[in-house]
Amino acid sequence: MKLYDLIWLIPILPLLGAIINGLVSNRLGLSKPVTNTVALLGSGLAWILGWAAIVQWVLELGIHHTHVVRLFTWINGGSLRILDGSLADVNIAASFQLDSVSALMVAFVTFVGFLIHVYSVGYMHDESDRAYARYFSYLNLFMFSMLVLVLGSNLVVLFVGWEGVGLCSYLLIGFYFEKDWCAAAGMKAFIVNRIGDWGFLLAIFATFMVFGTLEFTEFFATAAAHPEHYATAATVIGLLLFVGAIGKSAQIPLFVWLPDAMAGPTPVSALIHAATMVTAGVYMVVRCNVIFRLSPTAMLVVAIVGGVTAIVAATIGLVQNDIKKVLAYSTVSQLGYMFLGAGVGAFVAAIFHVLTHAFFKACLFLGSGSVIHACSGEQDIRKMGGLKRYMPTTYWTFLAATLAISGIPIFAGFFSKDEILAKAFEAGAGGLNGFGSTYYLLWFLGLAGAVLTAFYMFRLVFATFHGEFRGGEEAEHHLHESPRTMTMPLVVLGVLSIFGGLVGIPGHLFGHPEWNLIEGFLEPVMLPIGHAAEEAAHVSHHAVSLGLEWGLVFLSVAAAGLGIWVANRFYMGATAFARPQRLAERFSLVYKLLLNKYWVDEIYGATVIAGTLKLSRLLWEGDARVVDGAVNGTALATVGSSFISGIFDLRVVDGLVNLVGTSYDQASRQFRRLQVGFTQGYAMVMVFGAAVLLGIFYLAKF
Amino acid sequence: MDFQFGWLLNLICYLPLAGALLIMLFVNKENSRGIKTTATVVAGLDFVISIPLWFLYRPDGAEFQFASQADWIPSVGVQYIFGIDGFAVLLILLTTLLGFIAIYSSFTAIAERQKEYYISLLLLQTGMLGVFCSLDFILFYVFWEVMLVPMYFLIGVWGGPRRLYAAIKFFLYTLFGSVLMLVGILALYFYNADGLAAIGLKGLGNIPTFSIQHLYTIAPQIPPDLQFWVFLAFFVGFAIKVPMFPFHTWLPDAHVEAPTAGSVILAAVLLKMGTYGFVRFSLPLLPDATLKAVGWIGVLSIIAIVYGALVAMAQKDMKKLVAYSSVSHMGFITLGLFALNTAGLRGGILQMLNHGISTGALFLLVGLVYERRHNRMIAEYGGLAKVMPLYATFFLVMTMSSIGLPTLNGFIGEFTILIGVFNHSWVWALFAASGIVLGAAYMLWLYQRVFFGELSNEKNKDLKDLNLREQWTLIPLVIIAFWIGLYPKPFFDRMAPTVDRVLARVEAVMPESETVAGHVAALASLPADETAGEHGEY
Amino acid sequence: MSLEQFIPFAPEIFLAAAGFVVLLLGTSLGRRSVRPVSLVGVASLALTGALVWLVGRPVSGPETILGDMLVVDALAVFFKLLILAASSMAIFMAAGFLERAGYGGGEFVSLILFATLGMFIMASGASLVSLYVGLELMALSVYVLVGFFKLEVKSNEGAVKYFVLGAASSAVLLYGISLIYGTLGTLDLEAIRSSLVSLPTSNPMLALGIVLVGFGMLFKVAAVPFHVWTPDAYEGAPTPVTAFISVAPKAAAFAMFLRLFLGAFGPQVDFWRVVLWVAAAATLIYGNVAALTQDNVKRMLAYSSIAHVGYALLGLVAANATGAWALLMYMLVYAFMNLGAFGFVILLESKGYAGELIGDYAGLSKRHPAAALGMLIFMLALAGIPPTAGFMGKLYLFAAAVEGGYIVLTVIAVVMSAVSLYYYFRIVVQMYLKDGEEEDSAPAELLRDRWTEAMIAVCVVVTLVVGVYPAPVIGWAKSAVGALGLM
Amino acid sequence: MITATHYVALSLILFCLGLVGVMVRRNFITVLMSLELMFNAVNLNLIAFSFRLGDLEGQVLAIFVITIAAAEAAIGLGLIIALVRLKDTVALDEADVMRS
Repeated sequence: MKLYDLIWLIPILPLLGAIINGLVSNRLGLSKPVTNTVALLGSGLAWILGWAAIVQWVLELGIHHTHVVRLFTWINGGSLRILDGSLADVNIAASFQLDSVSALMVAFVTFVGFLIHVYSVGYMHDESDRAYARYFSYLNLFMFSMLVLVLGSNLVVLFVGWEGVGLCSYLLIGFYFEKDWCAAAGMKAFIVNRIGDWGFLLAIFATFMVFGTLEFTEFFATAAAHPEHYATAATVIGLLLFVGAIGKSAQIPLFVWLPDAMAGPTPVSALIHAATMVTAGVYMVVRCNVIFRLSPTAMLVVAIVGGVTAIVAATIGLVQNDIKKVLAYSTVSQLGYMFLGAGVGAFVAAIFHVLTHAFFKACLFLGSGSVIHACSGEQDIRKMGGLKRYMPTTYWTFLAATLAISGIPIFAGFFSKDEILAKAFEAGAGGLNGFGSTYYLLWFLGLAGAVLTAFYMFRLVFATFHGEFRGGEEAEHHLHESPRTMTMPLVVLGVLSIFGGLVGIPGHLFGHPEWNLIEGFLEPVMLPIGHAAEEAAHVSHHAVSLGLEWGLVFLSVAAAGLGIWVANRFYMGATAFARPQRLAERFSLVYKLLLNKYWVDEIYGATVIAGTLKLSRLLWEGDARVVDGAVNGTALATVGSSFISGIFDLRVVDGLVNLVGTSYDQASRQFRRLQVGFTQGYAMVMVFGAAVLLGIFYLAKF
Repeated sequence: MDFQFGWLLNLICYLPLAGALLIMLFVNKENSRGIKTTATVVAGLDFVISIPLWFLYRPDGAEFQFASQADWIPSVGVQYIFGIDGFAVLLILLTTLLGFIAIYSSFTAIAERQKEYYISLLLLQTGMLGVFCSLDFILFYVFWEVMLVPMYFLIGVWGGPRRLYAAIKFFLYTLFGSVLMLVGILALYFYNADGLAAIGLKGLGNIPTFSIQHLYTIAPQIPPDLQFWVFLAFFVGFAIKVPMFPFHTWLPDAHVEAPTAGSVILAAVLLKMGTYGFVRFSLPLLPDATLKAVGWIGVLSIIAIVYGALVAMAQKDMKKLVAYSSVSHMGFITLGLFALNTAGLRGGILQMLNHGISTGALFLLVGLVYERRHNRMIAEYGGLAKVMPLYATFFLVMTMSSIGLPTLNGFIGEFTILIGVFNHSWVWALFAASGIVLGAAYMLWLYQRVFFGELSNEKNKDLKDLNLREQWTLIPLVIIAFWIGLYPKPFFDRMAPTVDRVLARVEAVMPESETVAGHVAALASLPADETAGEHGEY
Repeated sequence: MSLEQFIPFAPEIFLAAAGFVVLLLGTSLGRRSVRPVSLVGVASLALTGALVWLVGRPVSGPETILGDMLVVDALAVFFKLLILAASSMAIFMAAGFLERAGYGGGEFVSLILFATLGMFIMASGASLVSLYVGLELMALSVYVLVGFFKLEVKSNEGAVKYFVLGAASSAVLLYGISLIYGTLGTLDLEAIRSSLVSLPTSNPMLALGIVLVGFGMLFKVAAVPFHVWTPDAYEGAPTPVTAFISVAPKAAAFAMFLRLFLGAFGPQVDFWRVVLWVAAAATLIYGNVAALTQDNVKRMLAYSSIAHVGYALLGLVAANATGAWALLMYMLVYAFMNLGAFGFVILLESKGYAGELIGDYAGLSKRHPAAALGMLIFMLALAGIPPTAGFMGKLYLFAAAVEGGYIVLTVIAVVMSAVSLYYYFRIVVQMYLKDGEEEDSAPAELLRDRWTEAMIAVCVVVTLVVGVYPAPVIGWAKSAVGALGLM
Repeated sequence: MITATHYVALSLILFCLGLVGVMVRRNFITVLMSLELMFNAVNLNLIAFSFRLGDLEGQVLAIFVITIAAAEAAIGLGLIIALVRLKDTVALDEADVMRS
């Protein structure tokens, strides 16, 4: 019995947990211990099985072997004639595949997921039994969907997970559904994601139309074999896929849902809206790197969107006061970095950053959760401060994670982010696909973003943990370190945010490329493509000299340092908060702009949402008026007016129907008038009619 | 035709009629328990005996199975021909199941004139089953119209305040369509025989018959202009039933006024008859006209998808909202059917079942809360998830299935339709897919307004959650929703032969330029010749 | 001149005798005569039927008697039996009604018998002379029947109008006959047919003759624009009479129509068809549309009967075999469903003239479910909804029109039949959807009258049976039209 | 020399006179007379034709018409009496109870 043949079991285990908790515990309201045992078993077993399977796969098959487990034919939609004129069967299989990238994802998703389950046990303990069960069944369901997403061996199975995680995030954001804004946030998340899915679906269809298959291994091979031939198709598919990624990974212009998503319980924010789900977009782009690499345009678009999002989100993060909001925007910004990486061809770096980001961002969120827990629900950093004294564990882990995200050497974030920036610079220097200058600009944006990141993160740390507590007397009494179930995951993640980056040491700087484990591990994912291959090689190894690369390293470190220094000047010591205050007053406009997130939400509300609703009301009123008009027998008038008002809708059609009705009525009355009741009147009618008939007859005949 | 088990089909079709007569003659109208039990038992039995069809049908067998044939009006070649293919098997199972659920669900909903009520429901079921079984045009037409009468009474007698208007509107609307269809049928009939004298249309001189199978064989010989007119006649009939975009205005009224069970049947089965007609008659009998009409019908369907969704969004009445959502969903179905490729047709047919299940269930759910509060206004509700968690769960599942969430039935249908449509014309797919976004928007908004938020309204504070009977009306639907979502293959396998035959009949007259490949060459600006050239390499 | 040549004429002779007997019987019995006299009348009609059957069966192919005045063929047999059925049902339905109104039965029944005799002659006339005589015999009897309630203003008024217009129209008919006689020099249908085969159609006098005869017939069947007498005559006449005249004379008139236009004038079909086309279209549209807003059920049924004439005319316009037998079948079907519907009007017509207004049917389904169901079946049948005979009847008329290629006319017809549903269902709405508590409705009580109920039952059965299994009727009708020698 | 054509022309005139009479005269009795005029116009026609054709059928029909016309007149008068009884008038305008 080979474990790597059981990979389908990895998602199933948490699913079972979800079903049990959802149907049994929730209905019967079983006690919390029972519930969380089930949930932890679900995710824990998945973790163990996942890692075991991966190890066995690596040892027995090797990372170069993509292991596909085909369960059964799921959708057999018959055969279609695809672009090249041949017939292709729409046979979507329910099948999973284990290769390096999915292995990596499974490894950390199960692990982080389990940790967060553990954390939740403590964090949710004062919910009612039923709510508790509901929470854990959702959480397990999420694990299931996420694992399906990363394990799926074709676009459709991936899409199943893709939508599944969307559903779970909807349910978990709206977990406190009595609160209107929570429910609203959930809905927002789902619908915005749907816009992305629209693109994703079309991408799937286009893929099938071009390649006649949706299995990754198959169409990647085909595409890689004929790069020139599929260039245009790749652009279309790539861009459509990226639309999906934009939605799921909260990039401009669809990033608005993520900050609101913080309405959910904090562990959820950590798991779904930081560590795993939101990175699904990145995973998908990396997974489909072949397609993207075939299309310079797609690459460029990805890079630009990523770079711009990175900087924009960072700027918003500067001035937010809600601890979770800050983290949310930093997540958006970090995701931007990942896409930037993907866009410059550093797919490995992108995944690497996904990994490290999962560690430190989860740690940060859980830390913030622990803080909020301590401050009895308070989320405004202006009402915190000095928590270091009360909750040391939280503080140290939070600090570690912060250093990691700011890109301080040795810490996890440093390696991944630095690699992305380096690759971006190389892309500029090497004039990747002839867009050199653009890539330079993007690199610079990334660098600037690094400064900002370091700044707002340390602003957070200083404001929260240093200085004096600003939350008032009685709040101060409640301050306490969180229970072990919460701190333990914090510690684990803190440690990981320190050392997790070591899997990706930029070995070539020391002349030892093999040191970069992750590069080597993910190398099979990057199928060699005819021309693109040597071009990429050329870029990475000749465009930039070793010295210059070292320079870049120091530059980014310096950037981080600068950010920290400024934060220190602003938010530490006696004059804390004074300077930023003054700045805010001097550049009040800029300040407002950032504070209100560039009014993006407002703009959308005024244009897209309002527009849709208005249109729908307009159409509906049309429909309604017609129907009422029919009731009152005023269809004629309705039809007339409908032409004038020029709103196209059923008035015309239904109106005509009713017009016929009314006109019958009218005609009928006319006829009645004809029946005057005088015999002679009748006689005349007859004679007249007879004359008409005769006339017709003679016209017809003579 | 395969005549094995022909008796079974007849039994299934006429059992409800027998039940209706039984109640009419032998059950006292005061004896409400007797009436209910009789009706429920009969409907349940009907479902049970229809299950064997699922197993006995052999996809590799004859086109029509469980057949039975007899002379009805020999002097004019009207025959009594029953027989079904996989497609009809699915619809019949859907009908018997929902017929049962409809009856089972109205125990408490219907208080007065129960006798007539259950009689009407049973008669309606016989009518619907007959439509799916008939293979003779006249027989088909008879059932097609018979079914209108009980539906008229269901709406008109047990309906809401504006029931008179809604009922007669439903009846007249559909009748107008079907009488025109009748003219089309007659034209075909005489073309097959001696032709139409005065307009100088020579017939084929075959033995006069209304047998659909025979008419299939002459389809390619029907001259295009005749095809055009007949197609038009059929189209009006079917499009009104579906209902397609310009003809949909009877639907919201009928749905809103009808009692719950009525709406369920209406949405789940009656609407399917339009699409059934397209697949069974328009496509295979009038291939040439079909090919010419594809463009228009596609556009109408897309309008229906978007328009229906937008109007649904503006509704304040839950039932109206669901009704308009049907318009949108049926748009998907017609679009799929007229993509004229395997995936499109298969998806369209599967979506017929899905819509039946999801929308049927949604109407049931709305009915359940209406029964408690006698109010369907969305504004009246909010926070129901707190008092009726179970209800909320069922509603959530069905919402998800209706907005096409993977692992639920809706997704399979929409996906298969859209992949087919995309293959036919990527522009269509582009617009049609937007229906998925809008669908999510209005359904989730509804869900949020009804179930989330404060439990503000006093009247809702002590609503009872679903009782066991109510749960059991929904559980079968939920199970099937998941079944289709997770393992639709059996369904596809059963409909496959039908789809292939229909397509074969259409493509028989399809010039090469018209085939799918021609349509899609536009995609990704990939010149067809280049692909042809490259094709050799791999 | 031997006696046995009168044998085929036996039914008519017997009927005439029966008429006189009933008349005497009635006068001797006076007021209490209704039921016995009715029984005698129906019995004699039954006997006549038997005779018709006996003399009609052995006939192989048409056999002419009395110097080619009459012909006994399958067509005649069909219509005679149909007319007999209608007459007997009318008598049965009338009995209770007359009793309530306090009239004796003698005159009434004998008048119906004489009318029947006239219709017999119409059905089997082989010469314009006999046809005309039969027509007048029928017409004169019916004038009196319409005005039978001497003391009812409405009844009298209806009779007056019907009489004046009817007489004028038969004068027109006669004038046409005279012109035909002038051009062709014969009144014998066979001779006319054979001479028309050769004759060029461009003779204006002949044309005028044919058209004027057509007008006369259109008046008798009450087609637009010669329908104007119908609503008043139907409303004014005692309801059983209305039931009778809306069925039997129509059938007879169509029999004559067939003999004249498909038989005698058959060879010149393209020559007169346009007139009937226009008349048919006008009748369909006018009849149905005018019926929409009638609140008096008898009037509504009057207009509906006009509309049904429109459908029947489709068969003549098509002028093919299908059209002919479809017309026969339709006449049969129409007889039963219309008599059935009138049966309920009779039963509801209790206190004064209640039961004539649509509101009187409010909530009938609650008080008398069975009656409501019966009425529903007739309304469905009249609207042509399956599985009732009405559908089958219409179906083949439409079929005939399509076969003839008159698509436009067919479309008009089918659309109008959809419209017709609306006014028939106004009654259904009252019966089922209103519960009689609304203020706008004054529900009338349904009287019990065994005979009428029995007749209604018969009508229900026929309507349903023919609707579900029309094959025998169609077979019969087909064989009947063989006599016309159509293609 | 008077030919059949003259008779036909005359009968046509008479017939039209009768028709117009029926249409315009309000007095029932006059209308009755107009009807008789129409019938007799027809008779004139028939006899003229049968004279020209040298065929008796026309005259036979004419005899029938005369008899029937008599019967018609009888019924007409009967109706008139009834009308007079009910409304004591012979004017057709009075018959106007029923107007839809």
